[in-house]
Amino acid sequence: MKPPNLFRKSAEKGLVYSLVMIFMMMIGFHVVAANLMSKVFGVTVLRGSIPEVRFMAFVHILFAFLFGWGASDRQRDKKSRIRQGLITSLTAGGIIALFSVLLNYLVEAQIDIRQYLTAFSADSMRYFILNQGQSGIFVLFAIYLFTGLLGTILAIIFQSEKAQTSRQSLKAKIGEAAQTFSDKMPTLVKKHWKYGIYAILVVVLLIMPMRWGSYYNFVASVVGVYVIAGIGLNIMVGLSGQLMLGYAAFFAMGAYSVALLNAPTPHGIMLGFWPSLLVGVVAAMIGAVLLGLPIMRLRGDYLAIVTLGFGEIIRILLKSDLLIDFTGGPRGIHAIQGPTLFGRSFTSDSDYVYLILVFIAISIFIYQRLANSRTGRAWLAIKEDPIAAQATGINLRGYKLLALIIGAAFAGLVGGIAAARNAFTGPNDHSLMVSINVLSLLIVGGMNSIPGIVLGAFALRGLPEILREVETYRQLAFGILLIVMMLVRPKGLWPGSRPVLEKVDEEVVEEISTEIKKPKRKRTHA
Amino acid sequence: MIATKKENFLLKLRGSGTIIRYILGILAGGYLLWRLYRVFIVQSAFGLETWTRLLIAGLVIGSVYALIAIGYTLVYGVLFMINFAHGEVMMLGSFAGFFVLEATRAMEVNGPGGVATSFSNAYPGLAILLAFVAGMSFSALVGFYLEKIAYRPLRKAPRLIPLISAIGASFALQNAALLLFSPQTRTYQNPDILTRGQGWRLMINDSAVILPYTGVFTMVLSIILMVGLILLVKRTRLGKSMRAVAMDKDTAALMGIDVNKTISNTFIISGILAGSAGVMWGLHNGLLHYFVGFLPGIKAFTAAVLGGIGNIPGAMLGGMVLGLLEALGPAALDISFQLKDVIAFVIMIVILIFKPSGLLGEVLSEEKV
Amino acid sequence: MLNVSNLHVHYGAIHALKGVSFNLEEGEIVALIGSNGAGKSTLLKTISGLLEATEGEVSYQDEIISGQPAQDIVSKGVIHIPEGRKIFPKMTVVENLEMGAFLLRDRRLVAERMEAMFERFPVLRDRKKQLGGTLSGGEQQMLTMARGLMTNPKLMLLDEPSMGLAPVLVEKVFDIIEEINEQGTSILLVEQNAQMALSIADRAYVLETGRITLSGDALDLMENPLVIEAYLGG
Amino acid sequence: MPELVIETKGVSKIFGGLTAVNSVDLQIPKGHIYSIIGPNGAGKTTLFNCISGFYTPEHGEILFLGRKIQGSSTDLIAGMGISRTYQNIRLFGNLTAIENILVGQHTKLVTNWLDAIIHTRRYRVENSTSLSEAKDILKFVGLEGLGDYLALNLPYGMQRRLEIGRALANGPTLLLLDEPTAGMNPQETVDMVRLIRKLRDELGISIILIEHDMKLVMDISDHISVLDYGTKIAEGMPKEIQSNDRVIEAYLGPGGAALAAKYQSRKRNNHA
Amino acid sequence: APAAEAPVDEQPVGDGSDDPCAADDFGCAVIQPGQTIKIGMSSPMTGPYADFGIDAQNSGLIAVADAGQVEGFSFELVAEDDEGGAEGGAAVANKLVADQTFVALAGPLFSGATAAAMPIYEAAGIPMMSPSATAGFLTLEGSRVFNRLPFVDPIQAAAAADFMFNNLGVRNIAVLHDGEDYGRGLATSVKDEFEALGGTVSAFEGITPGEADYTPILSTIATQSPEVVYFGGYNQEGAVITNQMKAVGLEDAVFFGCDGTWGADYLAQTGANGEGSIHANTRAPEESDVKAAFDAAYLSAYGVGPVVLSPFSYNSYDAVTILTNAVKSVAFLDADGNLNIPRGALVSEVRGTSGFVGIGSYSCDAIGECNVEGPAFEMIVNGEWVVLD
Ligand SMILES: Nc1ncnc2c1ncn2[C@@H]1O[C@H](COP(=O)(O)OP(=O)(O)OP(=O)(O)O)[C@@H](O)[C@H]1O
Ligand SMILES: Nc1ncnc2c1ncn2[C@@H]1O[C@H](COP(=O)(O)OP(=O)(O)OP(=O)(O)O)[C@@H](O)[C@H]1O
Ligand SMILES: [Mg+2]
Ligand SMILES: [Mg+2]
Repeated sequence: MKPPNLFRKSAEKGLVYSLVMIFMMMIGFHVVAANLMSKVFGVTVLRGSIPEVRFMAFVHILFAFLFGWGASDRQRDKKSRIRQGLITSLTAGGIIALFSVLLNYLVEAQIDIRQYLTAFSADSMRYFILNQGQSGIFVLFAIYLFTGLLGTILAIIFQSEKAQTSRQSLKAKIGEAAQTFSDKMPTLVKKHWKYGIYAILVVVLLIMPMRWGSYYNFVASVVGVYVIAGIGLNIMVGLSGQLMLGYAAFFAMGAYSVALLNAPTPHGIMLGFWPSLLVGVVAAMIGAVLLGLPIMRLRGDYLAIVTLGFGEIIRILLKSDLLIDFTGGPRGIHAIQGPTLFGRSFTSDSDYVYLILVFIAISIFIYQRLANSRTGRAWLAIKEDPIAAQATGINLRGYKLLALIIGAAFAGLVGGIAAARNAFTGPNDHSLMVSINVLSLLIVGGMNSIPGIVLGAFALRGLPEILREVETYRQLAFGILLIVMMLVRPKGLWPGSRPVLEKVDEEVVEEISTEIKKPKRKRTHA
Repeated sequence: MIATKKENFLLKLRGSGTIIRYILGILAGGYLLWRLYRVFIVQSAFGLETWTRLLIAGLVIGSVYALIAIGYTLVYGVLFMINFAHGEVMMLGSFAGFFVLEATRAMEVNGPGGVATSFSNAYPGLAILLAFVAGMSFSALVGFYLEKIAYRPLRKAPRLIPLISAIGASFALQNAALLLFSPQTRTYQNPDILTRGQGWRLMINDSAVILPYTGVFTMVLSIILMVGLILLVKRTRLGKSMRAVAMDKDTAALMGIDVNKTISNTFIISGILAGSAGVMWGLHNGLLHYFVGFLPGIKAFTAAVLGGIGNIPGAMLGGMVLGLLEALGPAALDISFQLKDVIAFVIMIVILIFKPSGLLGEVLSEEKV
Repeated sequence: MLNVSNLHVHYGAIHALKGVSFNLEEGEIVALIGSNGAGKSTLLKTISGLLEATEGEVSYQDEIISGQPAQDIVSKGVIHIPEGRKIFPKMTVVENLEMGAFLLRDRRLVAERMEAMFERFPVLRDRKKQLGGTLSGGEQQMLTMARGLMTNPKLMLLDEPSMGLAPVLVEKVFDIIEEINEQGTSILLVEQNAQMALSIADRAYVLETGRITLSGDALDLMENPLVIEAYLGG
Repeated sequence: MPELVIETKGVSKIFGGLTAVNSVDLQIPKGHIYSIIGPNGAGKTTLFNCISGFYTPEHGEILFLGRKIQGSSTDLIAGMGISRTYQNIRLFGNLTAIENILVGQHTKLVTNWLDAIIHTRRYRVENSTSLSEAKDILKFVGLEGLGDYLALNLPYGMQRRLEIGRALANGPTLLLLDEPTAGMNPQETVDMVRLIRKLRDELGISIILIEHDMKLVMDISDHISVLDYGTKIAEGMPKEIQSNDRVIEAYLGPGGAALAAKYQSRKRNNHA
Repeated sequence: APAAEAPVDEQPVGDGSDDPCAADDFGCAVIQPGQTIKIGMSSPMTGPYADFGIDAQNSGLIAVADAGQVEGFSFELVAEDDEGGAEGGAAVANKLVADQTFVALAGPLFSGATAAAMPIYEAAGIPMMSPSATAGFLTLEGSRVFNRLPFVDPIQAAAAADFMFNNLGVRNIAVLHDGEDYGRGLATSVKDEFEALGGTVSAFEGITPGEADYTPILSTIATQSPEVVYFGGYNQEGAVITNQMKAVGLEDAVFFGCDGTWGADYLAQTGANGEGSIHANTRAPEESDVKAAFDAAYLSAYGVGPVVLSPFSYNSYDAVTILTNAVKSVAFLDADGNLNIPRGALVSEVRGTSGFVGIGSYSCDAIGECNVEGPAFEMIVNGEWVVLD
């Protein structure tokens, strides 16, 4: 509670905040932010042109407000919170003002440093200081100071105990309402509400692909492909604990099997989609055996790097001169024929969405049955403690290999489907980034959890699509979001939980131990 | 009552891993010998001058890989996490060095003899030193804040979590550099005494083999840095505390070790090495853009694992081996250069199959239960 | 010397300590007994700075130490010997002992102390170069004890020092505890072997599900029927 | 001579220069509780590791029901019917208690992944029997009602019991217990003794026990062997061991009550 | 090789029938007042090839600004990131075609994305004009909508081989490529053509793109003493190779690049090492006003000149301009004041481009190849590009 400490911390905060703002300007993001802001106000701006100045002012105000809001610690008393807000806003505003002075100087002296820092065009710099020159700097400083303070004050009011309790009581009321609602529900419905939700979900999934247009269908099928891939990788990583960084290799085996067997070039075999898909799955499984057998002794990160190497080897070979006549080289294979089912060929995008949905359902089915079986538990035991697992009689190599093979089969499957859907596959579709994306979706979503994997696939593949709004900034935003997601939910968006198998009277448990953490209730065992 | 059970056929593959390992090993070894025999005895495709050139290239690449690999190994050794963003740390250091050299190049001074030249040519040593200082300190700074923001809050989380955070950081840093500095490819402006491509000329088989100044500079400097690092880790309390923190953070704290500071220092040191590697790489090859960190990052990570991750001399050896493999492998085995990474990875896999914890990694013999 | 007041500690949703208060005077041996999961180790970890209290304060020599990082507390002479043989598994015995003396910069002193430890635990001398992780359970236990004694602590927090030790060694460990106490080290002792603990301690506290339920003179507690029934196998 | 469950003939295990187990001969009869005691570092755990397949002894033979087992991997040995617990608990922490037991049943079960996917008849049968057996075991080790807790969230004493439960799950012939009561208070120790007896009496399992708690060992054992520096220095009934001078000197010392009295009297003197 | 025989038969636009929209295969795009006419762009704007995409966007924005208005409606460039791959190409295509004010696409830049996206644009009736996708097959499968500006591999390769063999008079060359679609295709054709002329290709090797040190491979090539090192790929690797050739015994060999290596960036990166190297470029009207204006606009808008980020700045500008021109010639106002753009007519209009003169000059043939003239070769002399004949 010593004042110098408070001062330094707040000043540091102000510094960090101002650096965030300055960084935004340095990458030119303030224009995009103002652009988005103008969209909020219903004004559209032509791409590549600069929105009205007032929107930039709004951006400054918004950020200043947020900075002020975050400036103070909840624990402290009002007076020191205000002081914190003041100091933070002062430092942030001061540094931003200083930076603006620099910008103004650059503009007036017509110094062009875009050679080094691309975003520093005169327009963009002037825009940051609200097109006002010198006076704009004072306005800016005032914005940061006063809006910042406002933010602090509002934060104090909003986070006060009174507000807190009123919010809590609101929550309680909602909870009550939900309770009465569920009380009033007939027991039968209550018991099976889960299935009701599933049913609604299924109906929605069945109808939507016909309604929401090709773009969303496309995104949905990409996400769907990643869901299946995620389930497969989860068997390797989430269940059996083998860190795999070369998953794309199995993906490639499926894709190339379908491509080579079912495209006019380079071989023109035209075996048909379904048989070639089967070949793809089998090829991926064989690949897993060949990779798996020799490396079963490796652990953790050694396994990771070997699998990474394996993935790269496959990718490089696919595009190399060595195999070019066989694989089509860097150019890839195009005009891959899609499936026909009951004499009807798959043409529209919704067809593929349905196809993928069917396979997702099958994958989930297989996954669930495996995960809760003797095999699944043996995998988990290996992941937890391989030595103890072996000593309980589990054949380490066999089970690890089995996990690789089954996981690879899933990869081969989706690889083949994706190739047919895109009607194209090439070596760059199977790069390291694909492996990393699948791994990331697993961890972002939550391992060993189907809803987690679905959410993760949305986050990893859907999010970048949504982020198209912020154009070139999307990968930056995506990277930052990835970090933030991990910091906020380190167990994943929807982490898996263990099934409830014993099912005993709650009260007995309470009696035996009140101190132990209870597991989340999940599905019951059949 | 001895149980006999029917198991799935896949689960019966007990022991066959070892057999396959050896079959693979013998095949690989045989192939290698046959290739070497063809290249050196039968065809003798290249003269000594070519081998020398390849060797020089391999050593330079290897020493840069080694420097970056140490960063991976240090961080791994302490936190058991793969700092996926390490390549980007190097890239940013390279940019810092680049800007310093640009500035010194643009600055006009009265050089010796009163002739107006650029600062970087008048005081080349100083200019290079400044570039290194800038590169090292910027990378150190990035490493320090990276740990503080993206990894520290995750210290208690399962190991894969910080890995994903690191992947996010890698994306973010790469794209931040792209947006700040544009995707343009930059060229390092060396002071004239270190002009790229210039070097000592050795005459071998009547042809001039150039021993480039930048290459020698890179090798010498990285050896100095590595020796310094080993001394630092072996001789100082920092090294001790790093080992202790690696094994058990709580117990280390009970010994009076500042765990946070130790980890921060680890990131700072690995940043310094990455930054120096970035500047060296820039001086030697000239090439710089937002993506230059990615490939060396992956390679150095490979090198670190090859040497035995967590082991500093291992990282150096791994880096050198990988560099030499890349340079000499295709020529020695008479395989297309396009497949040099395939060769490197295959040999790495073969090595790991026989030494599952890397070249110098600890041999995990009978584990205490 | 050590004053703990109204300490609350949570592991996520688990409320492990629920308002623990006690004190320890200079030169005392205070025993802390309680069944499994009562929160004894949690209490020691909170005092030594490994865990953060959600409420309450720990003060040591009139200075509030709760909230300070562990390494700062150690440097004040508070040494915590944790339960469960927390040696550094990939360091040799000698290196482990050196780690115990991390805060000592005088090499000669370190060598001296190490010699003294080898005198006390001759087994460790035989195992000098062996990796900590490969020691037997009891040897590891001795090593943690020896490592903690390297710095000559003012206050020692001992968590189940006799666990897994052969009977002869149990005697030895308790002799050592007595000895260092006589040399001026105050001791907070957690033991499952309540009989021994109460025999050696001046005062004792009984901890049950995160609360102190009994306290008093150690010998008096030994006669207490509740203690006899629950902790002395009566 | 009763049927032997384990017979070791001159078993030695050497680490570098150190002979941790030195030519040890043991004959362990079926249905006994057989204790191995000895000073710290005597080689008790190492001997366990040899029997359960973690280590391959350099010399000697280990016979399980007359069959040579040294050199086999741990999973095969587990499959033959030898289960164990560890000195430092090694549960599968992120699995629930009952899942730990189900994993323990591994060698007893036969269904494979294909059965699991198609839910064959034998899978359904096996699944329900194994689950109910697991519940029985939970009850047996006194963890009824805690089956759905993650193992790592259980307190220490319960983890010990769960570990025994896991070891029991595959219906072993022989159970190796390494300091099962370490870190337990006297009350809990009494419970553990009861449990161990029950194992032998109700399930007919042979047990080898390592312990430092002499009261318990003397109480429970049918037969005791004493190791020191890797060699067997004594063996016999509890009574014989208790009075063996060599054992007293090397291992036992004055004993708990006497020790306590020693400190108490010293303390009284100091106060006086 | 694609033949450029049959000229496109002019399809009548608008006149003849009362309602051109009803007559059109794909109907009309109807732009309401206040909306813009969207020209799409599909290129990698993040990841290792971001420089290509960003450069194309930069150039496209200038082209759109230069295009002015049609009947009071302005153009808007919608540049989307396709990451250079098939997945991204298809994503962008799906996203773009969902917007009915989107009428034409300048792109995709890369062949992989193009192959995957083509069917989607085909179905929606969106004319494509790629500034840089060179894979041969793209135009060989009867696409109505796909056109491109770069010369296809076989034409450039034949010209390059001929130039080396006959103009430079060399007989022993080494051919390198970056292992990617474009570079490898080109290099293979050069090898075939040069050997067909009777020359020797003493080395044919792929490199790993994105690396900074190619001395090992250059050292081994040096043992063959080639007179020319031909490289199929992009300027980044090209520049590194040029710089490193000097130190490994290839100092006498000439670096011979392609249109992928041509550009200002190569000059900046190679400096003295680049002197005497030869590259292919579009046969362009020299130093036209259009080019000068574009150069100036680019420099002032982005602080660096064109063809620094990628060699395709000029092509991108021309591609967009061709598309906006075509829109201008088919668009008409309807009774409600909306701008109607008959999509089918636009497709034919773009395919029918002939005698276009922008920064380069282009005429499209029946399959959509718009640059059949073949390249000019330029040599660096004193840091300047000099056209050779
Ligand atoms: N890391 C942890 N996460 C969650 N709960 C924990 C953790 N550590 C301890 N607990 C819980 O806190 C409570 C107190 O544990 P603590 O280890 O302090 O007990 P103890 O008295 O030392 O027991 P023991 O005699 O078994 O060592 C127990 O219920 C335990 O389950
Ligand atoms: N992997 C190993 N490498 C080297 N020495 C070892 C190893 N494992 C055990 N030892 C040594 O072998 C001896 C016997 O160890 P063991 O663990 O069997 O003792 P123990 O009888 O179980 O003792 P405790 O009662 O203390 O657990 C010890 O001195 C130990 O240091
Ligand atoms: Mg405890
Ligand atoms: Mg032991």
